[in-house]
Amino acid sequence: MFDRILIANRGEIALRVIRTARELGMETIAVYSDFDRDALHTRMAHVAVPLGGSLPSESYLVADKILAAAKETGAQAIHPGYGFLSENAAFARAVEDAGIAWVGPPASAIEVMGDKIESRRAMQEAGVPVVPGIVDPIDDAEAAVGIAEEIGYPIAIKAAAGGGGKGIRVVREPSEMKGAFRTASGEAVSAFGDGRLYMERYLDRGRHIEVQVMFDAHGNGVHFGERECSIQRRHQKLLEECPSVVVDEELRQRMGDVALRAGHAVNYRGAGTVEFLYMDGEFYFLEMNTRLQVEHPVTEMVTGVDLVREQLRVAAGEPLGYDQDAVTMQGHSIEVRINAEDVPAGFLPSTGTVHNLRTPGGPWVRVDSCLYRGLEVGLNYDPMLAKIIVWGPDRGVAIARMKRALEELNVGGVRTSTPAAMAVLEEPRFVEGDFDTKFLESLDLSKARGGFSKLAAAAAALHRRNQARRSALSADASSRRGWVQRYRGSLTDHVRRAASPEETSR
Amino acid sequence: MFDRILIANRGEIALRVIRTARELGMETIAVYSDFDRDALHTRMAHVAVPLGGSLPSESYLVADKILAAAKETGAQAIHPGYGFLSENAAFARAVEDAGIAWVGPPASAIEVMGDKIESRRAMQEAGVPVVPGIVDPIDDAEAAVGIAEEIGYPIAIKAAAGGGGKGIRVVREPSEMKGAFRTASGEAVSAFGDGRLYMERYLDRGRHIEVQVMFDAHGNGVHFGERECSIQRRHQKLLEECPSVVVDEELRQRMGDVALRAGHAVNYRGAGTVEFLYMDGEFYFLEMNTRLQVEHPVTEMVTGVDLVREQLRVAAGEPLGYDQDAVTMQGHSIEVRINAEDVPAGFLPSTGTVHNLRTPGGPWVRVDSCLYRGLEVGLNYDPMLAKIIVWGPDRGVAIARMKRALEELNVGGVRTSTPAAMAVLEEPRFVEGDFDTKFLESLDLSKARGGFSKLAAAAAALHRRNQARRSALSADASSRRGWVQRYRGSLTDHVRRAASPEETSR
Amino acid sequence: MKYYVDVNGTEHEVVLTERLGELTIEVDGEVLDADYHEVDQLGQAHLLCDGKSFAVSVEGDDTRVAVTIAGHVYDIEIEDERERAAHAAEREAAKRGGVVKAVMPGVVVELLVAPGDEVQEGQPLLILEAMKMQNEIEATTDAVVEAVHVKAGEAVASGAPLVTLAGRE
Amino acid sequence: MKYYVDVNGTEHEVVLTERLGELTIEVDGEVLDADYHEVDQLGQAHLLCDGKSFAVSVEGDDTRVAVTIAGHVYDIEIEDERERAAHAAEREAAKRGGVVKAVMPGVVVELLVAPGDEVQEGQPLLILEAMKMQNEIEATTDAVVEAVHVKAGEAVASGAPLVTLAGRE
Repeated sequence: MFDRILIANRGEIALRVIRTARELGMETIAVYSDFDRDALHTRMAHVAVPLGGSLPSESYLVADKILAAAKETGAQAIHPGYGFLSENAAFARAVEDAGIAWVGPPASAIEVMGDKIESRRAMQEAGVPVVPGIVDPIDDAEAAVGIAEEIGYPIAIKAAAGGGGKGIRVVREPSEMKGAFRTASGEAVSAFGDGRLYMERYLDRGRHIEVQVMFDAHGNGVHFGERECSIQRRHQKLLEECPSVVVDEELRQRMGDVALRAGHAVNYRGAGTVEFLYMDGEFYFLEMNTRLQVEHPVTEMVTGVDLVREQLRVAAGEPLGYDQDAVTMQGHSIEVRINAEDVPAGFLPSTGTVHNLRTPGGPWVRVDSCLYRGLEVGLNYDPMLAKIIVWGPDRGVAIARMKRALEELNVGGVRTSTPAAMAVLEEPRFVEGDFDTKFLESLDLSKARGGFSKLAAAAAALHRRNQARRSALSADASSRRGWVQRYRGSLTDHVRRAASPEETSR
Repeated sequence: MFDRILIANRGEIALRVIRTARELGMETIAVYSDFDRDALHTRMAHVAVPLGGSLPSESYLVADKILAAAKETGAQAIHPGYGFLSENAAFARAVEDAGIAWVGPPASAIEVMGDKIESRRAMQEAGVPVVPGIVDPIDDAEAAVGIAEEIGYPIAIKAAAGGGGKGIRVVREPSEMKGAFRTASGEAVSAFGDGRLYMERYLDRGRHIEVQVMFDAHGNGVHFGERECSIQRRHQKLLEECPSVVVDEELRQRMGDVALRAGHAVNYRGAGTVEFLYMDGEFYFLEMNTRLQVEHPVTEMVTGVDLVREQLRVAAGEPLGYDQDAVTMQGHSIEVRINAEDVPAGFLPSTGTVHNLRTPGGPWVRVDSCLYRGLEVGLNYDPMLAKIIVWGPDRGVAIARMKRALEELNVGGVRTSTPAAMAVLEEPRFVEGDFDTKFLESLDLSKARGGFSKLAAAAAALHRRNQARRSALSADASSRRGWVQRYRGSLTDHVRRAASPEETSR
Repeated sequence: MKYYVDVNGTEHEVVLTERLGELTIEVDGEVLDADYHEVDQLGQAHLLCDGKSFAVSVEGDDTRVAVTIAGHVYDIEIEDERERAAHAAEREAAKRGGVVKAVMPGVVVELLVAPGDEVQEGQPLLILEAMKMQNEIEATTDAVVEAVHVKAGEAVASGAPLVTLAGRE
Repeated sequence: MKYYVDVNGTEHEVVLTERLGELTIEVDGEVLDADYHEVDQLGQAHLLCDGKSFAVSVEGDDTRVAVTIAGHVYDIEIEDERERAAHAAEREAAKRGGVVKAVMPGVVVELLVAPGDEVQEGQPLLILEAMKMQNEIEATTDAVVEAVHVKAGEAVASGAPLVTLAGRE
């Protein structure tokens, strides 16, 4: 195995990788932007290399800086986490060319799967079911209207280079095509530098179910069952589960076999996720994410397998050493993403300084977080601050445990997506397992719930009174107060997300 | 099941019980002393009833106050946690007489097991192997010398009403008898109001292994395997594991059967722990703890069973609903207790205010803690502040994970037992599994390890410089500084713990 | 002291009266038996109300506060009587057109209107990219574009004026 | 500025020199390429030293500091040159007998000596109960008991004088 690895990422995932690497006795090398001088991943690594800059484009996205840091520190491997350079085939190739192990699939597999058009072709050839549609890039909005007639509305326009819900638009009638084409294409160019779009049938009320796979460098592969990821909003996942209520052992085997076939078709190595759209007992390939997913912990809790450890092992050339029969699933796990978002204001990004932090604990609660008191939450990076993961012997216990954990969580100084997750967990349809990818958007999240309105009013008045007394006692203006940057009432009415993409891909 | 339960305890165990009860949809009622107005258990319950007072004897030990709180709030059950009134038979009886369910064994079982002399008798009759010795109370030190000749040195003098390592002394030669008798008897009177002492052979280099059992009210009982609790100092446990490296499946079955026999012999109900001394393949009954143990989480992590949930279920009269075959063990779990103690100063109690807190997280790390920023750690209560629990697929991973977790932990403002646990985890004999109850005391813990002495010196100097600059900039004397109450050098040389008891019983 | 407390759009009147060291708390005319205790002055507080225990978190300044209770966040605007009178006048003025401001920092991707354009309520004025997402900024009312304060490609800070609208009578 | 830093009994000399805004850190004559950054002013700090990253925690006052690095706690006494001279004299005086003080709050369970008794180093003077454990407080040196300041059953605060010993020459 490796002695030293570099983690080319930030936030909770950098810390996640550092943790397993430390447990394996490896020296860990963090890279950090100026903004992340105090970040937990910077502090918790053995070695930290400054990249300079504050924007991703000045730091975590600059392949040359990361490669230079790896060479300078003698890193034997680079783990890219998710996002940033994790699905950049050129970077993967450059890493391997530099004689450094790439903790990820071969560059060729990234390339095929990263291009939605090519991957649909490859999957069709390998006998993997795909969503009905066309695989060729569309020239312009006019051509799109023509093709849409053939496929039938609703239609999804997607960026060939897409991912993360960007560059995706749903079109329900011809009149919407022009605007959708423009914004999708613009977003695709801006996000991926590649404006090619393709089209497929938009399957409206499906479930998003994905299968975790792992391949070694010797042609062996196993899957670790599925994850249910239908609780999403504008195609950003909020809550994930393992297993899915609609997947029984027989379906699990079928989906797993297809997922392994997809991986073998591109000579996959390492951890990957094959995303399916599930509807009425049928499932269709959406895309393969050629890296670790945000939601990998739910699979870990249910299978007992440390996926980062497996990633590092197979990247070092070790054989998996076990087969599908060795993979067992026990109980149920749920993850909730804690994003810096103002839910009642329509999930607007929330920024501020974390003044106040109470993290949940106790039995079967796992916290993967980059939060610390003093963290400044800005707009330069992904809004995901933490993930709360619970395990229970069954889904009912897991749901109750997650509610309990979220009640314990408190992130003061910035708004989080917690209230949205609470609303989901309390919804009878969710508890019954009766939901699809439209479920979250169907909830009215504009009002706070809980019924503590009067108490909150009293607390606010008492807080104000105490503050007034304190400032009367001490004229110390330097005592900073917790403050949440908010956009309320009329201010937010006139902001609407232009994006309306199809799937998430984190 | 119950709708409302009262938790007659404080600290992490009160919070532990509250968590499961919340998950079960129960309303939780906390009781709190004046000192605990801000405690997490006070805050996290649905209802909090003040008991007044600051000392245990004014609050958590006052049966009448607790009963009154339960009646006033309509509690249907009382969970006593561990310590305080948890093994008080009179209280258990008073609770049931008041028509409130007692989350614990019948008072009669507490009585038999609480008296070391009676329990030895009962166990001998039930065919449970006990440590060689006598069961009758000793009159005085002179009589003790005579009896010791028969049993053979070393001898353990123990309080009949003992527990928690109090009222226990080891005597290696007749000349030590008088002093040991005096202090053991004094401690027994002061701690339990009962000075009766008995004697048994002191088995010097054994391992402390205990078996978790659970009985319902219908005569059904199962065991959840063993816990290895040999890492203790002056008979206070520091680190516990499940399973034990010396217990194989065959021995586990034998010990489990004996533990169930012990429980059946006293018509046990609820959760209990049968403690054994293990030596050279043989095991001897030490005592039965008639309540939940501090270290129950390691069993939970390995069996997947929430023991508090099971306690509440059987207290409500539900049958267990499964048999021994349904209990399976997966992987390995370790717990470390985070006590407010100054390790290099000989584990002296450490007091102070927690200014600064960083708790570990990530995969398979569980934190059961009553710590919060601002917590004042005094001498009125138990010094245990938190428990860090990890799970791994095998013991090696669990050890590595615990080291990683402890490196992440930081409790600023008070000293903790963390460095002692780190030293244990790094000791090759521990890693090989070759240790007994004397292991921890054999380590030299007087010096900090880690080899960061120069860096620490630099950090201290830089800290002082920054402080000086800040106070030059602001004359605000109210800015409080972190401070650790310490006893160093010659100050501590002249303090020695008078206690030298035999087993822990938490 | 009387406070007008707007909690997520619903107004409550809170009256705090201190007499002989005893604090009385009245919400909407009802007396609460409450004990409010700040744990760490960073925002963690504990509210005991009729014996019920609430681990609350309170952050904010004098006028805007966020209170978190059991995972639910309440957005609160709080005014005393003097402030209430002052704010009422401001609100009236804001209803007629005015300046559309950036509610978050971002980059202007595209301008969709020019000075002199007539716009309808809800019509997109420009696209602002923030958090890697493109956001359409819409007209707050039927209006005429009086001025456009930004250029495509320009980075704007939170609160920066984007477009000035003149209300159409 | 020069500091004498005692880390768990081992002394290090730390010299901090600031020139033209550049801070040089020298430990025992060796220059460290270090960057020290306080995260929250509550004690969390980050030390980068020759590229190595250390999430340290530092708590204490001007003279006594506890530094935690990767789970290891270092007890530190820190003096500048002026303080060093002053402390040297104090230490010399403390070696001869003196007052035995309570190192923790507790209750005196039993007195084992009386004024006039000759005691040997390590001999128990009294039993102090604290944290529910009984602690023997021992003589710091061969001495004669000059005074006993407490009674059995008495609660004592941390730092309270217990027994005064007069060194035997």
